[in-house]
Amino acid sequence: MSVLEIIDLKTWFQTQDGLVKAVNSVNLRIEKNERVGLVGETGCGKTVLSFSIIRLLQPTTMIEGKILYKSKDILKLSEREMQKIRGKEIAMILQNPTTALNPVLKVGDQIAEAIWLHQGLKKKEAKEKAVEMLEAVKIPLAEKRANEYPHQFSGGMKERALIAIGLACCTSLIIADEPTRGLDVTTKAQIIKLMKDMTKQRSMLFITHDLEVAAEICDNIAMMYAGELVEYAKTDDVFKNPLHPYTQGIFNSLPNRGLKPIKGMSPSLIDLPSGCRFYQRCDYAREICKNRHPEMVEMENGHFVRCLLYD
Amino acid sequence: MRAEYLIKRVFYSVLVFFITVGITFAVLRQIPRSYPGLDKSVIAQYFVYIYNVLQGDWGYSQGVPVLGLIWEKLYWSLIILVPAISLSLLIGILVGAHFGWKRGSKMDASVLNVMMFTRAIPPYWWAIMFILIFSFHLDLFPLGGYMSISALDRGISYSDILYHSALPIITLTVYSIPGTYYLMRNSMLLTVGEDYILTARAKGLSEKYVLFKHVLKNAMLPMVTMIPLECAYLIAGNIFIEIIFSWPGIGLLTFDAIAAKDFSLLQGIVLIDALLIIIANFSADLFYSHIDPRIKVGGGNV
Amino acid sequence: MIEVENLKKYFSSGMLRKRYVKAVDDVSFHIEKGETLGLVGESGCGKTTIGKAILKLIKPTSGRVIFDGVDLLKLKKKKLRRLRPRMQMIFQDPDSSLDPRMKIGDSIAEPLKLQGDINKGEIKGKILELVETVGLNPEHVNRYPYQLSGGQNQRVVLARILALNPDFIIADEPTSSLDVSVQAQILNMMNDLKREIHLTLLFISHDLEVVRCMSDRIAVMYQGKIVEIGKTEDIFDYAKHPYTNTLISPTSIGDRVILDRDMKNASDYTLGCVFYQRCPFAVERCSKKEPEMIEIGKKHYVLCDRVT
Amino acid sequence: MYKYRKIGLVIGISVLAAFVLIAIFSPVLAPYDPYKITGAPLEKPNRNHLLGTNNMGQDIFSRLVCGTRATLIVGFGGALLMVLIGTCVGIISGYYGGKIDELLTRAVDVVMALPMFPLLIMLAMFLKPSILTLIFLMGILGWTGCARIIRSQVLLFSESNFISGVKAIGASDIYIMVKHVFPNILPLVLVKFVFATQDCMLMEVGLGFLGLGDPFMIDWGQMINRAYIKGGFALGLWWWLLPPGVSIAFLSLAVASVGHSFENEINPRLRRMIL
Repeated sequence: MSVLEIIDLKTWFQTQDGLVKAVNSVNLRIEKNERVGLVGETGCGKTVLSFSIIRLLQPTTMIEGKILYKSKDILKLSEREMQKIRGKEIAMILQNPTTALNPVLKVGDQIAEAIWLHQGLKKKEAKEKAVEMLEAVKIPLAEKRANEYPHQFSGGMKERALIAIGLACCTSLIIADEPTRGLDVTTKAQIIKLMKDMTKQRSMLFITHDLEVAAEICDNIAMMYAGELVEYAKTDDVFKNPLHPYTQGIFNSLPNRGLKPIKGMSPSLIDLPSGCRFYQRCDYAREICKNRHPEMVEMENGHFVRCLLYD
Repeated sequence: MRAEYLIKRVFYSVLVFFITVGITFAVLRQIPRSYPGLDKSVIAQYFVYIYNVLQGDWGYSQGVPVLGLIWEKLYWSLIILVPAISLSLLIGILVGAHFGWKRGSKMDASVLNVMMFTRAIPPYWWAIMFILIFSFHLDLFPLGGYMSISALDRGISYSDILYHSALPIITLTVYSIPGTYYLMRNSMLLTVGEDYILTARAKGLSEKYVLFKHVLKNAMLPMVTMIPLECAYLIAGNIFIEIIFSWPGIGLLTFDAIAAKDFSLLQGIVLIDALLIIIANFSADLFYSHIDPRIKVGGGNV
Repeated sequence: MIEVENLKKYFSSGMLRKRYVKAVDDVSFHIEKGETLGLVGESGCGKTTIGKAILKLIKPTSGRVIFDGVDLLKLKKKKLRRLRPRMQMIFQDPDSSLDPRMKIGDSIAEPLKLQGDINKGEIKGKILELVETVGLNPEHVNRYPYQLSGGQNQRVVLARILALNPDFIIADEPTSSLDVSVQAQILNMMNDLKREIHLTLLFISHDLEVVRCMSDRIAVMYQGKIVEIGKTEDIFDYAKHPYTNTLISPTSIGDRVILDRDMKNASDYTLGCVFYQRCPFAVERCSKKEPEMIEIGKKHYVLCDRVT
Repeated sequence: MYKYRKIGLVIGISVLAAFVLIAIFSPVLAPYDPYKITGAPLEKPNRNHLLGTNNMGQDIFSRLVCGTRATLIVGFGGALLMVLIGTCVGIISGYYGGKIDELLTRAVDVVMALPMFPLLIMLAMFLKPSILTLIFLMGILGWTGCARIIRSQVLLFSESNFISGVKAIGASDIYIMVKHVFPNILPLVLVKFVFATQDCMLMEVGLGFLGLGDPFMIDWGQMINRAYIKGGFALGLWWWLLPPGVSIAFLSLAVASVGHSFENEINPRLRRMIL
């Protein structure tokens, strides 16, 4: 049984500039103990997708489709039922550790809170568990650190504390939203290692803009572009044989792989082109790509791509 | 860290006091025969003046020591001020917090307008209107003063004073609620948008818990910096309200001092108001240094 | 072209008990004309401070910055202002590098207007020329920065800088907030420009791979000090300082050593090597004596006592 | 809610404009000399005296119209001076930072904690009340709030790169402050100005009420005071008491609604998709 199954999800919301079609007909399945990397550039809708799953969007947002968590459609749950799922069943690790921790509460208490709430422990036991969590994310002197405030932590340690909050309740699904963004090279390497170790027996949706980071941690990779998935495959397949021109372009523009850029820029989610969304930037674009919107097709076993080249 | 912060604040308070004293001194010097020691140099005079002020010798108003006069009136003013400050803080913060949390609702918009209206009307006008409505037409409260004529026979009773003070307190409260409300609401709007609130929600905490444990404490922090302005605002408002209600406090005393052009009395009033603001500020600082861990425990990475 | 000698910048904080942070601590290097020096380090190591201190956008505590034979730090304000157009800086966040209330065209024209007698027609022509050089459309001229993407804004910044024909440019993480596909566009453009107009460049970044693409020589910085400096190939192939090695292969270092750093402030070090806390090869003497810069190859220097 | 604010802005500006016109043309609009006794004392509103007469037989409508001037001049003048000082201090403090900023911030903290209104009373009395004195005193005592907010705003982008960028192309500090910093905070300055106007108007009428208005001008505060002291409302003489009070309330409300619409304009609530 898959832990999470997203079926034909659409998330749109209204802004002053117009209707933002952030997520368009996304289908994605995460099996038990599987780690999926969702990779895309700024403004491709990956963060909106993650917040759709945990349902922390403005009430005015339009969400269509199904999000089945253990076969239960969580889009149909009431807010109260959803609160029982958040943190207990599905946990989220937010980006930007400097602002994601409450400055006036002790770090230990911020971890203990979730444990106390979901596991029915006494406050003191929850706090002890929180200290264990801090130890688990390799924060030295955890007992002392648990009684400190976020401003006393360095950036890397705040990120660790955030991970501890996310993992505190042995959730079945973790959504991590760019946990390595803005970290230093060495700290980043440690956080990646930590995430990898801590999520060995868990399911995770790992969101990042960095293909190499995703490769370190994830079993499968989903590439997202302009609000839709364009390629989905095992990590190795994506690296050895990227099919979509966008994925290829991303690889080629890495500094250590030739620094060959993709021309132009991503389309705005307000004004999406009618044909292939990558049409204007694609080196292989043909006339047909301009008007026909490609569907996701399975090329090899478990390697999906959305491109008319493979039609 | 906390000690350092508080020492700094005490230093400010002392500075504020000396500057106020400096201004009153500069004014008093120009008024002939208002205080002794004119034969000495200006600086010497200033120090004599400060010495006198610290000693409690605040000059004389028509033969009566100013400090004694003010001390007596202060008591009456505090009967109005203390409940009004507490009530307006309480109501302003509660209402502001509530609508900051439920922002964008119809009720929020109407309350915002009511507050704008309330703040736009001058305090004496509120006082006159309240007397007109509640005392004159509805006959619920006395027209003014601090006790009934019957008290001359039966002696002063607390309930009588309470009865007389109710309307002035209500007026001052109504007048000063919008200030706290605005600030609290704005502060809530900013706090609610913070990432850590999202973290809290993602933990599955209930909305109520998020509000009480995560939002409110943070939203309260910026309130502290506004205390001096609110205080000055209340003291100004109180002058008018005491005049309209003939309440025998500092405000009414101010009015009399203006009418009599009594500068030494005005000087005393300015000094006592400065002290009131300093005390209020310092209590706010104490509170602040207690709730903000960045000051409480200090340290951290640079 | 540019020579930096013993540059120091300390920040102090606290009123009663002064605390100092040595953001830049006794740094020396030089850049030849037409050369690109890459400056690599983690956030908070002082690399941005160096950039700003060289241009005197912040006042250094001490040291000398010699540009074309003139010591910048001794210059009077007026003379400095006349010299400034020759040295320019590109910043990390392109969206905040432009005045949000100024149209793109006006932003590009501003340096021209400030720098001399040039009439309106000439300015217009020059703007269009510059806009084309950096690969923007003429129609962008009448837009505001918020209407453009990060990558486009960084192009505008570049156009504005090129308007001055500078001799020396400091690029402070110019692409770290951009997506990889756009990053490649900007970096390529900068490389082209370097060739075409013989720019001298100080390229600051946390990303070793990016620096590798851009630089002739690389300086590695750690907590306010340059710990290794050498030719790009030498740094990648024969890195000697343990810190450089952790940057090149960050996964090679264990958990314990790095965590220790988190608990120490830069200001806590008084004696000894800055890297002592994290160094896997540290011995006792490293904590007692400050290491000296030693030459270990052609133009290759290392700040470590244990390298032989 | 957005549309709603727009209506507020239109109404506010119209009312304000009406008051300004009344103030400018008050000699023409007032049917009588406001100082002359033109009727019997305490006449009820009638054909000759639109709002009746006061206890001395002066025409209340004429006095009301002529009193508009003092309030508007002090309101705008005081606000202008407050915002001028506040903006200069705020920009200099936020732009230069460092020691200058520390010094100015402390000065702001100290001035803010002074008992403003009592000092205003004492100094106004001491310097002999007049329109100019009032404007001057309000300006030098009331600029702190403005300075503080503008400083924090300037601080936000004086660290931002574009200021460094302009410095690097050789622009002088004054050029940057005038050409780049000021235009960016102008909307905020405007909002502050509108609210300062409201405060100054209320203060002017308040001081008038306390007998500290310009003795050579008619002011609403003094009218309220007189009507109140002479038992205006105890005797049910509503036409004497009501007009000046209602006028200042109206004016202050109009200014406030303009201010709130401006504020809304510059601070559109961030439309975030995530809660």
